[in-house]
Amino acid sequence: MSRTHAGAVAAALAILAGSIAAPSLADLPSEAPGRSVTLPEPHPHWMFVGDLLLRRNALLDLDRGTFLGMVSTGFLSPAALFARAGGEFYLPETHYSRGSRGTRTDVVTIYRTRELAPVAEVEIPPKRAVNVLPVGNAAISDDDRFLAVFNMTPATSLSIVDLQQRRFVQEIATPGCSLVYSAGPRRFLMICSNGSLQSVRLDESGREAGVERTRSFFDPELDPVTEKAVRFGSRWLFVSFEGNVHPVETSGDALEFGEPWSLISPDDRADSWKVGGTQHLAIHQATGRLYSLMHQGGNDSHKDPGSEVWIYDLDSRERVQRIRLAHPGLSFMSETVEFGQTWAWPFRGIWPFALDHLVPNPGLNSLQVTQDDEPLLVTGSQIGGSVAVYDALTGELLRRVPTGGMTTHTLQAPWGGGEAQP
Amino acid sequence: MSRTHAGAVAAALAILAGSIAAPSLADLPSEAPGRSVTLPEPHPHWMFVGDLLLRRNALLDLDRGTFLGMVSTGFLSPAALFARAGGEFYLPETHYSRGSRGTRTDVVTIYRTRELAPVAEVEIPPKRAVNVLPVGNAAISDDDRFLAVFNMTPATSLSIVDLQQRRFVQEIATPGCSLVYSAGPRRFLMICSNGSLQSVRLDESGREAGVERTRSFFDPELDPVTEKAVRFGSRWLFVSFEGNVHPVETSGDALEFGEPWSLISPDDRADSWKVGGTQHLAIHQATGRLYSLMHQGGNDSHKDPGSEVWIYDLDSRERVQRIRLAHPGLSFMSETVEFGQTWAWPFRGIWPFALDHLVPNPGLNSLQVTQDDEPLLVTGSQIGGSVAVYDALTGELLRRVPTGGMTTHTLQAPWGGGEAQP
Amino acid sequence: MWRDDQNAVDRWVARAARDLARRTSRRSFLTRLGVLLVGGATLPLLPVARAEPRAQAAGEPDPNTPLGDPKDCEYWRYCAIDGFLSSCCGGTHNACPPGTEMSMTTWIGTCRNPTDGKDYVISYNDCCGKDLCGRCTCMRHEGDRPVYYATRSNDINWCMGKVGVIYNSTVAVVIGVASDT
Amino acid sequence: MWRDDQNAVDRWVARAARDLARRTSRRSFLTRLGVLLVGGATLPLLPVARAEPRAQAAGEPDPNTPLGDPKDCEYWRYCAIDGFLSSCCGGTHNACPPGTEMSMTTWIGTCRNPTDGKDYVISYNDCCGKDLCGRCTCMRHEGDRPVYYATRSNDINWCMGKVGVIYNSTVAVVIGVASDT
Repeated sequence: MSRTHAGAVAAALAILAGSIAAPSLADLPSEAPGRSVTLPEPHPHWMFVGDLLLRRNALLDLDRGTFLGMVSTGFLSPAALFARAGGEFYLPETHYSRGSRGTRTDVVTIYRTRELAPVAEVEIPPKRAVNVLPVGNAAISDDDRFLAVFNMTPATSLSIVDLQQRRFVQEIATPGCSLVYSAGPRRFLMICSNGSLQSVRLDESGREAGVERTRSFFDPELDPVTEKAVRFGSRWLFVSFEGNVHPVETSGDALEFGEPWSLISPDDRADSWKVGGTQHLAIHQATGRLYSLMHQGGNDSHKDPGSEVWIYDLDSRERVQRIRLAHPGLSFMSETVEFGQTWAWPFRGIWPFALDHLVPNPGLNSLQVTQDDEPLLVTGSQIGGSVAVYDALTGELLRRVPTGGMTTHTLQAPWGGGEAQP
Repeated sequence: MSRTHAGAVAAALAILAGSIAAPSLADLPSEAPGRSVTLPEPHPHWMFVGDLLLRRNALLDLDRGTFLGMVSTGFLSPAALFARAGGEFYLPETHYSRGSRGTRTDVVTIYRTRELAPVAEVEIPPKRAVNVLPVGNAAISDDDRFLAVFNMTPATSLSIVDLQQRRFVQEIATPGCSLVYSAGPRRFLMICSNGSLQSVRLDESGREAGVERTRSFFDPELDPVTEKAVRFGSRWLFVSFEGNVHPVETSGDALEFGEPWSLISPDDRADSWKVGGTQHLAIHQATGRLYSLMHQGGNDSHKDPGSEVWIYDLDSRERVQRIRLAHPGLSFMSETVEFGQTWAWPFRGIWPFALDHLVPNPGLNSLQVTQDDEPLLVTGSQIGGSVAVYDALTGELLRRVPTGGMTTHTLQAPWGGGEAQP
Repeated sequence: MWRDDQNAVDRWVARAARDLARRTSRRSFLTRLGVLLVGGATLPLLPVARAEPRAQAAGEPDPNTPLGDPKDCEYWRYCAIDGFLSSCCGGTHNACPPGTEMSMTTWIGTCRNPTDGKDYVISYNDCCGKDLCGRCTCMRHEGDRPVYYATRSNDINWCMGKVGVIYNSTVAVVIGVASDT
Repeated sequence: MWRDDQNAVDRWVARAARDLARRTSRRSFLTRLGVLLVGGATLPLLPVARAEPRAQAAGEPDPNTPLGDPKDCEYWRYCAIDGFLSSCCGGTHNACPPGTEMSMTTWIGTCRNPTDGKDYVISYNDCCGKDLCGRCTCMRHEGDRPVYYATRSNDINWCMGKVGVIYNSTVAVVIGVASDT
C-alpha cells in the first residue's frame, strides 16, 4: 500500500472516528483501502482472450472459469508476446495524443505478469503494422533477449527492441517481405510476396547481421500459405488455403524445406472441406498433435469460421480425431433466470428467444491449445464474449467461460510446456 | 486539396499511365483523390447526437434523415459548446498519453463547424469534471468571448478560457458550488450544495471579478432541482424532482427568484407522473413553450426514461399539449428486408423477432427542440442509435433518423433562432 | 498537483464522513454503459450481473473466511454499491483487480452485517486505470442526488486525481462500525 | 518521417498499379467490426448495410449527375470495396466525410460502368482520422490474399502514414479507363 494511500486512510479514520464506535472484540476489524490483487504464478490453464472492440485482453482461468484480470491494449494490438521465462509479457501498442488524432506514439509496453501492470515501455518508430493478425506482427528471440516488431507504412521493416536493456536497437528495412517469426536466439523469419522466406540474423547487440532469402516454396497467387503459421519445436509449419502443410526446419544454419503434405483427403476435398479462420492452427508440443479449424466452403473462404476441429498426428501425418464444435455462448443458459431481467427494453425480451431459437452455431474463428500434460482446447467466436473449453485429448466439452468482452479474437495460452508459445 | 495529396495523385497517375488507356471523349474523366466534403452553412434542423460508448457526436440532418459527419470526443465528453455566431464549436476533452493510462491532458478543442475539423486547441488544467451531464459541465459567455469549464478533483473550480485569444486565463476555486451556466457576457452561475446559486463575475480579461451567493431557494435533500436547467431568454428555469419550476431572472445586476410553479397537477401527481430523464427539458424560445419528458414512477425515479412529453406555455404556465412518445427505433422496419441478412449468427434471427414482439417502448432518456419557426422535437433512447423526429408544434411524428451509433445521449440543436442554445 | 489532490481527498473524506447515508448509489451511468456493454451490446453471448434480489447473503464473523458470495450483488457489503464488482473482475470484495489502482475519493454507505446484526461503515472505492471490466453489474441505488450534492450523486465517476478517470470496477471496504449516536 | 511516407506512397502506388486485379476486397476485419458495431452491438435499433444483391445500379455518363445510388453497396464503383461507404457517412462516393483525411495508400480495382460498358480503374481510398463511421457496411471481396501479399490483402488497415491509422470510411475514385492490353 503506497504512502499516499496510507495517508488518506489515516485521514479517513481520524475524521470518521466521531461517527464510528470504539471497536469491540466481536466487530469486524477495519480494512485497509488501497490494495490491489497480485496474481499467483501463471498456470498452464490460464488464457488471454483479446477483444478488439473493447481494446483489451482478458486473462481467464479455464479450469475455474474465472476472470483473473485484463490489460488495455490500445488500438488494434491483438497479440501480446510472452517471455519464455514467464515473468513478463510485452504489448506492441499504438496511441494518439488526442485519442483518434494528434501525435502517434508506438511503444512496446513491458508488463510484469503477476501484477498485470506496465513496469516499463520502449518507444519504437511509429510504423507498427496495424492489423488483426493473431501472429506474425511481432516475435521474441528464443532466448527472450530481442523483440522484433513488423512495420508497414506501407514500406516494410522490422523494429528491433533489446528486452534486456529495455531500449530500441535498430530498424531493419525488409522490402518485399512481411511479418515476423522467431527462429532461434538471433534469427527471425519473414514471408516474402514471391512465396519465399527471408532470414534476418542479429548480432549480439541486436543489429542486423545478415539477410538471406530462400527459394520460393509456394505460389502466393494460386495457393498461398496463411499468416497463421505454427511452430513445432524447431520446425515451422505453414499451411496453405488448400490445406497443404509446408514444414520448414530452422535448427540448422540454413532453412530446410520438408516435403509438403495435405490436411485434406480427396474425399474431404470433394465435400469442400477447407482450413480457415482468424486463428485456425495450434499445436500441442508434447504429443505432437496439430489442431486445425475446418469448415466447408468455396474459394476465398479461408477466413470463414470453422465448424469442426481436425486433429493430426504430426509424425504419422494422419488425422486422429474430428471434433464437432459446440456453441461457445450457450453457457449463459445457466444464468437465464436472472439474465436480462434488469436490462432496459428491448434486450429484456430477446434473451429468452435467443435460448429457444438461436441454436445454430455461430462458427468459430479462433482456436488455441494449452501446453501442459492435461491440455485444453479452446475455441472462440468473433461475435460475443465467451469461449468453449474442451479436453484437448478426448475432445470432450468441459465448460464455457465468459470473457466479459464484446468480441473474441486472439487466444493465447503461453504458460506451461516449459516455454511460451511462438 | 493539400499539396501532398496533389503530389501523390500525380505520382499515381504517372505510374498508372502505362495501364490506363488514353481517355476518349465518352470516358468518365479521372477524378482527384484527396478531397473531403465541406458542409454548407449550418441549418436549424441539424442536430448533434452524442454516443458515449463510441466516444463520438454524430451530426444529423433531421429533415433528410442523413448523416452529415461526426466528431470523435474522447472519454466522456458528452456536450459541445456552440458559439452563437455559429462558425465554431468547442469540445472539452480528456485524453491519456497511453489510451487508458499515462499522462492526462485536458483540452478545449476548437472546431470549425463547416469542416468538422479541429482548428486549434487550448490546454486547460487536467481537472475537468468527468460525468455524463448533457449540460452544466461548461458554458460560453453570452458574447462568445469566454468559455468556463467545471472542474471536480473532487475540489470544485472553474477553468476560464479566452476563446478570442485562444488561451487559458485562470482557474477560479468555487468550494461548495458545482456546474456552470452562462448568465450574461461576464457572469456564470453555479449551483451550491446548500440549495443556493453562486454568481461568478469576470472582468474584461476573463479574470475573477467577484463571487456572490444567493439565498438557498430549494432543499437539496427533500426536493432538489436537476442539473438539466433550461434557459428562456435571460431567465433560467431550474426544475425539481417533484416537478417544481424555479425561475431565476439574470438580466439585472442581482439574480431575482421568480415564484415557483409546478409542472404536475394534483391529479397527475396522484397518477405518480414525474419529470425525469438524462436530458429531460427543452424550450422553444420563439413560442415560449417548455417541453418536459414525463414518466410514471416512484421516488428516486428522476432519471428514469420518459413515456410522454408534456408541453407548457411559459406565460400562462398551463400545459397546452401531451405527446405520447413513439419508439425511436422501429424506423428500421423499412430496412428489414435486408436487415441482418448478412450478419453472423445470432443476430440474423433476432431482428425479425424484435419486429414482431418488441413493441413496448424503450423509454426516452433525452429530448431536444430546434429553434426555428418550424421547430422539430427530437427524442432519443439511451440504448440504441436512432432518434424520433416530431413536429414540435403539432406533436406529429415525422420520421426516425439513424445515428449510426450504439447509444444515444446528449442531443444538441444549437443553430437557428438567432443564437446558440444554452 | 499531488498536494492539491491530497487536500481534495481530505476535504472529501471529511464531507463524506459528515454525510453518512444508507443505501445510496453512485455512477449509475457507468453501470448503464456496463449493461450495454455486457448485456445489450454483446447479447446474447455475454454474462450479466445477478441483479435480482436473492436470499439474504450472510456476512462474515471472520473477514478472512467470508460467508455469503462476494460475487453476488446481494452480498451485504454492497448495500450502496453501483458498478462492476471487483470480485468478478480479478479482484476481491475489498481489493482491486491486478494492475488497477484504488481511488481514494469514495462514496461511503452504511450496511448491516446479517451475521452480527451490526451496521458497518462501508467505503465504496473505485478501481481505476483500466477500461470497463464489464462483469457483475450491481446497481443498488436509492437517494441519488444531483452532481452539485456530490457526496450523494451517482452520476459522478469517482476515479479522480492521481489514479486517473478511467473506471474499471468497485470494491466495498469495511471502515468501521457505525455508531448509533 | 514525411519524406519516408512520401517514398512509401510512391512505391505503393507503383506496386498497386502493376497489380490491378478485379473485385478484390480489403479490410474485411474492419467491416466485421463494423457489422458488430452497426448490427450486432446495437441491435435492434441500428441501420445496416444493404449487402444483398440488387438490380444492377446504373453508372454515370456524366459524373456530375450520377445514375445509380452511391449509398447502395451495389453501385458499380464499389465492385472491390470493403468497408463503410463514405457517401453514408457525410462524404460522397469520391470525397471523404467532413474532417476526415483521405489515405493515399490504396487498393486499386477495376469495375465495369454499366452505362458505357467500359472498365474503369477505381482507387479505394480510406477516410482516416476519425473513429469508425459504422454506416453502410459494404463487403464485396474476392481474391483476398495474406498480408505479405499486401496489394491483395483485406486484413490491412489502409489508413497509414500521415493520415494516421484510425479508420472511418472509404471512397471509390475513378482514376482512368482500364486498357485491354
